[in-house]
Amino acid sequence: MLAYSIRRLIALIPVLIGMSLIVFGIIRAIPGDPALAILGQKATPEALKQLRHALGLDKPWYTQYFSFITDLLKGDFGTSLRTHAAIRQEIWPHLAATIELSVLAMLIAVVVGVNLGILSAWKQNSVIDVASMVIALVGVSMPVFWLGLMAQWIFSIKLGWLPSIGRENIRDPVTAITNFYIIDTLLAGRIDQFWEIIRHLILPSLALATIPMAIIARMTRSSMLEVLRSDYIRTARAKGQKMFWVVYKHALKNAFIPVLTVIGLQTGLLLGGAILTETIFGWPGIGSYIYDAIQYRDYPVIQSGILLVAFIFVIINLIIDLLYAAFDPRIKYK
Amino acid sequence: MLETVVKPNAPVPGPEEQKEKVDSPFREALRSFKKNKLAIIGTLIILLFIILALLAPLIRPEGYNHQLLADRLKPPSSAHWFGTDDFGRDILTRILYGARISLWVGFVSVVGAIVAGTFLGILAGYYGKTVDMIISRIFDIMLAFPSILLAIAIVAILGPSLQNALIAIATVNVPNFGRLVRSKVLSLKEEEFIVAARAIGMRDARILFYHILPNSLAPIIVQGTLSIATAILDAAALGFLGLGAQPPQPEWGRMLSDSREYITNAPWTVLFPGLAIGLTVLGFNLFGDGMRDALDPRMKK
Amino acid sequence: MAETILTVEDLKKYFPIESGIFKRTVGHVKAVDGVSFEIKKGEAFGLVGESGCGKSTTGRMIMRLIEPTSGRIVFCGKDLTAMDKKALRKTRKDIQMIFQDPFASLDPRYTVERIIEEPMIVHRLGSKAERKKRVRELLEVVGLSSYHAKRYPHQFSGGQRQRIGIARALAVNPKLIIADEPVSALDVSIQAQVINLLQDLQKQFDLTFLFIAHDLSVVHHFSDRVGVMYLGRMVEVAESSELYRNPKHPYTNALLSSVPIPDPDYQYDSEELAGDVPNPIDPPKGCAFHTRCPVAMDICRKTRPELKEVAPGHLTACHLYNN
Amino acid sequence: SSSSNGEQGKKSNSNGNGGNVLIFGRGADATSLDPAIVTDGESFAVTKNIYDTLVEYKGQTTDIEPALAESWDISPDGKTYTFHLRKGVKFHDGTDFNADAVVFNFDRWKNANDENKFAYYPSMFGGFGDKSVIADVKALDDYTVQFTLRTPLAPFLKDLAMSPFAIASPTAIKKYGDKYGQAAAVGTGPFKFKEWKSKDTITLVKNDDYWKKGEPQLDGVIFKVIPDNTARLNALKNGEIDLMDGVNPSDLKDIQGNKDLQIFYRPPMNVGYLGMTVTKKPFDNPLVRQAVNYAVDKKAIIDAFFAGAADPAKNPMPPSISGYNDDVQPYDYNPEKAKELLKKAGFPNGFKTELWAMPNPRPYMPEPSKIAVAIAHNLKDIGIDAEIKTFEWTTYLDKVKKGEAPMYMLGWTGDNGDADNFLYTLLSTDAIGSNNNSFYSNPELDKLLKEAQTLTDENKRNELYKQAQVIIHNDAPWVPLVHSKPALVGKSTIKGFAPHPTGSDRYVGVYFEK
Amino acid sequence: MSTFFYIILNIANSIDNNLNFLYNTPISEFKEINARAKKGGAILSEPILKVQNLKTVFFTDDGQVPAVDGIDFYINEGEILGIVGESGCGKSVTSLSVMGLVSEPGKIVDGKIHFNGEDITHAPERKMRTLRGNEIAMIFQEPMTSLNPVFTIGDQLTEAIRIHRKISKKQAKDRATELLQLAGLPRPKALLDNYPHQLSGGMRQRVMIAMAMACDPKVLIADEPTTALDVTIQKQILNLMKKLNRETGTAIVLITHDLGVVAQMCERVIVMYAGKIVEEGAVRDIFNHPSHPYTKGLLASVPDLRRQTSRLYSIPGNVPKPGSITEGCLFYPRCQEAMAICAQKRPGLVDLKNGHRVRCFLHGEVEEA
Ligand SMILES: Nc1ncnc2c1ncn2[C@@H]1O[C@H](COP(=O)(O)OP(=O)(O)OP(=O)(O)O)[C@@H](O)[C@H]1O
Ligand SMILES: Nc1ncnc2c1ncn2[C@@H]1O[C@H](COP(=O)(O)OP(=O)(O)OP(=O)(O)O)[C@@H](O)[C@H]1O
Ligand SMILES: [Mg+2]
Ligand SMILES: [Mg+2]
Repeated sequence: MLAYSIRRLIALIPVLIGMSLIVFGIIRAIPGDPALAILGQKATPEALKQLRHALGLDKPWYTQYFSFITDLLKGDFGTSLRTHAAIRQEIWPHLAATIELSVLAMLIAVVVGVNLGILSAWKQNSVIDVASMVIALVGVSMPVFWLGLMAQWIFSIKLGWLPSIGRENIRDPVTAITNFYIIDTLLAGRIDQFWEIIRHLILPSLALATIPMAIIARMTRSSMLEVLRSDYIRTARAKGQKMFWVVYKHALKNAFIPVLTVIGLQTGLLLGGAILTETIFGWPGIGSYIYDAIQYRDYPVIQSGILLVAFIFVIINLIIDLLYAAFDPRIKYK
Repeated sequence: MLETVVKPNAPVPGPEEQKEKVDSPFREALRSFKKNKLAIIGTLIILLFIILALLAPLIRPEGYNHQLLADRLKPPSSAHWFGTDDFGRDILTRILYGARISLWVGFVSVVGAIVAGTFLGILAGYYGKTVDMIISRIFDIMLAFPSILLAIAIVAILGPSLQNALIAIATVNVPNFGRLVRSKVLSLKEEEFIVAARAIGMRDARILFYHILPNSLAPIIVQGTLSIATAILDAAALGFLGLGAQPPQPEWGRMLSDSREYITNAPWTVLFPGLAIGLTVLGFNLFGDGMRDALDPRMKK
Repeated sequence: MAETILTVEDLKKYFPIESGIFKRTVGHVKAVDGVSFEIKKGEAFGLVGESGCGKSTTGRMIMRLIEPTSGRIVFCGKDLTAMDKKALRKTRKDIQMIFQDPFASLDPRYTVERIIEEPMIVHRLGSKAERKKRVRELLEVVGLSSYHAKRYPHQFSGGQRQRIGIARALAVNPKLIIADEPVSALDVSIQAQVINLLQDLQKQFDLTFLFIAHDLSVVHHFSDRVGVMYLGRMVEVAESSELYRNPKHPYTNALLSSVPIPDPDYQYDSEELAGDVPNPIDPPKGCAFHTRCPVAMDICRKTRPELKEVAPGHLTACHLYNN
Repeated sequence: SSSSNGEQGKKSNSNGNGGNVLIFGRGADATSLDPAIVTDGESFAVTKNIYDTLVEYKGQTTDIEPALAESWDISPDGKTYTFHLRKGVKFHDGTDFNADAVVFNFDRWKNANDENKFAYYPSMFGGFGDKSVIADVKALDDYTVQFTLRTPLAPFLKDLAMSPFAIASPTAIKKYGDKYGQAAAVGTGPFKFKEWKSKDTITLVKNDDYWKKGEPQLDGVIFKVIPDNTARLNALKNGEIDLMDGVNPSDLKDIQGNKDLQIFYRPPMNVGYLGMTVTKKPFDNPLVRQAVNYAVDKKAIIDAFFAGAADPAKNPMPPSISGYNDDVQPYDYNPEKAKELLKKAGFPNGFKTELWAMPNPRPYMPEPSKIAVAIAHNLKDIGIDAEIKTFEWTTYLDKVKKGEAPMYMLGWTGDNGDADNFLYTLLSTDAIGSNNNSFYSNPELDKLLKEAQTLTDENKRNELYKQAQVIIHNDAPWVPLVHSKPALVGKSTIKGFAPHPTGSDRYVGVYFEK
Repeated sequence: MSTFFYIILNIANSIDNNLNFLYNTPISEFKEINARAKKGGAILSEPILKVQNLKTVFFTDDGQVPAVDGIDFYINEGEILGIVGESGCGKSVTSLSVMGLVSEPGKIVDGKIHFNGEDITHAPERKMRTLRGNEIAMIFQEPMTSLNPVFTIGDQLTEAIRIHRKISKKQAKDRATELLQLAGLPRPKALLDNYPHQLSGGMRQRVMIAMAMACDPKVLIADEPTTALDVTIQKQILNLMKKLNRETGTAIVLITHDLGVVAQMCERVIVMYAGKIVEEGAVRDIFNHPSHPYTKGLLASVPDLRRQTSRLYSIPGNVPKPGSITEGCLFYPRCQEAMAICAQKRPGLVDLKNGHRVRCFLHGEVEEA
């Protein structure tokens, strides 16, 4: 399995190189001048020229690409054109923020979605089934940003139950250690702060969880229906097993395999696709970080950011593949 | 040329063979689709929006950009069922015209993605080897990018406009269809009726176009309708970020982002475009689900 | 007897087992491992054996739907293995196939008429009207009515579909028909109909059959000669009645005694074969059957027996008959 | 929201942070805390509180008052400035502020010859090294610095008050090298830099040793990034922040009725305009340009999209700047007249064109695309069919600067409160290619503007600028739209806060009412 | 010896059936009779499983499908009963009905199922659970898919045991090993940790049998247990089942479409056609004197290895879907001996002798009730 993982990782190299080329190409194709973005409206033509030179933007693209790649191989993401800060240091808190949010969202989506799907399949055509599938359908149909806005409006503006933006109480900032604030507050032994972090997480993670939850619920249901029709379920029932265990033990472990794929895909989508939610909830995540960088044509940041997200996505898929083996003994990775 | 067959065997009369309706698989699917209540609701929703979109100029001849700043942000009333926006424009009118945009974007981008995806998918699936390797890797790469970021990047390259948003959405969707078609081609290649076709002595091209493609159609259509739903959402998201349709075009996502500042003062400006998106998307989702149930034999008994 | 229409010589098919992302070949499934036989014109040659022993692979190799790893297939004097694609397509007119699964072997999107017509279109036979006429005739020949022509496969029962498959095979007037388990998926009462139909057609059109089945009684009934396969190899070939009366190979013997006889008074040979069919990836050395053979000898574990004539027209690959 | 306040108060006490920290919500993060190298307002908004400049703007004006320099002498030829520095001032790192520090800072900028780093220095002082107006900066003694200029520079003192010319600790700059501005920011200002969470918060804490006695009264300032205007206002309403900029004009009415909140208007030192590229047909015709001027209903636009927080513009510079010509008669909203002019110009049926709109809000124009829609609607009334086009901000700037847009919306925020910073910078022939995006060129105007640059007599300068404004009015390369008074909203307990026209505010004198 | 015993038992039961006495007897009386019988030491006992007029209907979108249309049968302790019939005639639905496992949209609409004297037709799920796998076990046609692919053999076996027996995991494991051994599987201990996919079809079917035998059921329903297997493996499995039947006395309902298997295994057989029993009786009677034209045709259409016939008999037409024929005898359209009445009326079961019953007007004009 380890050997398999290593081989998979090696096989990733061409994909990553391809990706880096595409990212690089796309970025250079985007019109707009980073120098202008940095210097802004008041820039003089000389200043722009000089800045371009200083940033190495006047070099041929392959030279730029080569130095980008060699730096990357050395584990160096380069420095932001705009802030001159090392991207490696700058990017982590954003990534951590998004990961924290996405993981929680995914957790909600999986727990709720899977159970909803199971219930629907188990009680097929019942009121529960119809209700949860309608919920799931509405869930995938509503624009996230709209849901986010509405949730914000209701729960934090109208009702004032939850904070509307950000990761933490600004007045009582968390001392970042890992940048996962849930962990950091616990490390610091600040239970009050921990709850504050949770309170901040609730709305955005719920908004973010809606779509994957709905998709997972639907996937679980259809996969579950198929499994519940299978011979081995009949066998399990013929043994005299309780329906609950038939469903949650025998059926679920089988039905979960296709759901796993969806979970992997959705997690990847969450990581990169959280931009809208991040904008609405003022979440300092990787999505808004990259989006910002696109606006400022901060090439190194865009390149590294997108590649990093894509890399994580690929890694998640690898993990999912390995998880298959855990769920399905027929799959053997050697 | 053909030698005439002589002695016919005694036909085997079956009891059910007298007067059974001759149903093509398509008709059968239609029949089972018609029985699906949710799917019918979905169809009705879509039809409603299509009709409204078509009739918009008749219903509201004054057009979607009829401004009356004096009438800004009026709540829903008998004159303006959905209220007015910050230009004093009737929101209902804009939603009606907006339906044209959303439906158009959804449909065209998906058709584009299907055409490109099918072409690449067939290349990859049927020719295999290196072609497959290259195409599949490209799909992998495209799928590894967060699609919204990819779409944003494409729009950034081409410039924000409805047409470019459409191209971006289509591009992002290509690998989905490509993969679907590829896997379908691969699995069909192993099907016995394809083997039978080869055994007859059929050429590859004929097998591809007469047998493999028609049999891949059902999942493509299903995926297609469902993709229209997501395409509409994507277009709205791009519009929301200001990367899609440009004002004063009444694109729903753009309407949302343009009025989100009024959410506290004039919630109707946000509520209705959001509902319009949700409802249309819901319609396509219901419709697509119905199609899946009707067309996908796995869901049948 | 009649001339030989098909000769198969030392046919082999090793499927590579690929593993990992780099698709390295880590081994081979020796699906067919040196099979030779010949079929005479007008004859029905039966091929039996347990699941996975390589019957279908053999059949498909003869149609070159699967490329043989090695060996020769001579059909009507022409070497099929050496043919290019174009010539091969032409020859396929003369060799047709009937498949096991009547549900999977018909394209669900086309009407029966179109399905039967298609081979004629492909081989550019007749005008449109002629083809339509012939489709109707063929339908009658296989015992369906011409009003069935406009229907779709899913509207037929298994037996009827199998008839459609047969009509399709007949459409181009083939010389040889490879029937890969044509009746295994059918109900008992329907099975008899199809077997009878095939027998009638054989007489009527002077067809030659390669009849593949795992049901010994069906093969026995249908075929003039029978070949018994075990793990990719031919272990015995003989005339049908000879094989039943006088089986030479212990495997054939076991096979025969395992077939349930619809007679409550029949006394079974209580001996049963031990164990399962070995894995074709890693077949036993020597005689592939020695692991289950009740009379295995030392030599069986070491040397692979050749297929030899032990009585007139009766070949077997067993060390028992070596001297 | 009062309950959540109390709650937060409790919690912050437990953190030892004090309830006396002001949290400022804004739309974007700073790029660096080294003011010399940045150009963006968000960075200056922070550095303004970390650093001091030699001289400072007084109150809400652009008049000058002493800061790190207690007093100064100007030679009669206007070429030598001698500054007497404040004694006993220390940088936040404990090192002394003295003449050497000033010289070090100026030398750093002057001799860098690297516009990548120091953008404002060359643009305000004409270039680096020998090209610079500043010939020499030297320390006469520990607390006296002398500047020698090559030519007189009328707005020199105003320039020195600009944020980029703040004095930073030489020790810290040497110590941190390239990382200065990210890892550290050491000035003499009222607040000390504590922590920066990128794209999130910048935390400043009180400088207990600040030279202005009794200041600052706040224990700290936190700059919090909340990109979305609505979200930011929500945060304010929820008590998560205390003060914010970037208010949607539409929210102002609501805020006015909210007892807990107060609105601060930033005095305008900007102009938002609709530019026409005069090299492009049909805008090469002054009649067309005038027609467009008559067509736009500024008042309606201000009412609808500024909630009144803007003044209609008739000149390219705001009235608060000396030299403003109030006698210029504005082009009133008059579609009939506009149509007439169009007819005269040979376009009785109007024409088709493009109207480019900025993609994101700018201080001088909070909702550019909506204003574009309104303007397009106005233009439609006189027969001009303008399609609205948008690009991303950098692309937009790039293309507009290249003269690709027939009509475009843009604006300008003054840097130092001088008329030159508007008229010359935006409309002189020299500025074509940089900020004269209309490619407007009038030799007569150029002559006036050039001359004004060298005059030290305020009245004479103003006279020239007034003439210039008339010329511009008649040639009408723009439709000057508005001078916006961007609104800031804060808790009503905030006292002593007066937003500055430059856009960077100091939290000196600011306190929370108990 | 045992065969003799069974024959006696059969005859005794047949007599009872003919008297049509037991069917109409309430359970309480039943028990009494039973008690009486025991007291008297007679071998006459009630059948362990008895199905009366069972009717299971599928309420599909295309209308009602009476998959099982009023069938009666019984099985005595230690007996092997064969049920033959072609695909779709309702064999599986019958067995599932007995297990209480008919899935949506199917429903038992009529009839009674007695197990061990108790009416379990509409017993609550809780009650059924205590029977399933414990008193009545079942194995299915497809050894490839009937085991849960993601759990080990050991898991699945011990689960089957521990559902009904309160024993430790360790004990359950020992019992599982024992069961595998009983099923004739090599290396039973190692096998426990294997997953189904690591076993061949024959081995899996043995595991299924072992699982079914886990709690010493009184009745084992085997639904086409060897259809998917090769003949040589089929022989192994059939022999195994016969052995278990002899050793443990478990009654077996053997469902199959293979007449050969019935002939080899069973004492009594039921022939089903389109949801109904068309003929029932001792195997010998039926094979030697088939009375229903369908049974006759069926027997004639199987090629017999022992003789080379030139042509097989074939029943024309197709097996109808249950419910598709609404009038007359279900077999009428294919029947070569059909009479006028056959087209109009539904035949009922006619008793011949020795419990041999047939649903055909040729043997008496008994109409269906
Ligand atoms: N495409 C393939 N790739 C790898 N192995 C294959 C392939 N096709 C067949 N095999 C293997 O070759 C062997 C022979 O297969 P084949 O289908 O010829 O058997 P068969 O005798 O027809 O069996 P059955 O009675 O089940 O149809 C089997 O072990 C099978 O797993
Ligand atoms: N879930 C269901 N919905 C509708 N009809 C069903 C369902 N299950 C079974 N049937 C119908 O019930 C009839 C009897 O089915 P059953 O499975 O009992 O047949 P069988 O005799 O076991 O056949 P086979 O030999 O193919 O297993 C069939 O005609 C089938 O169409
Ligand atoms: Mg086969
Ligand atoms: Mg069955």
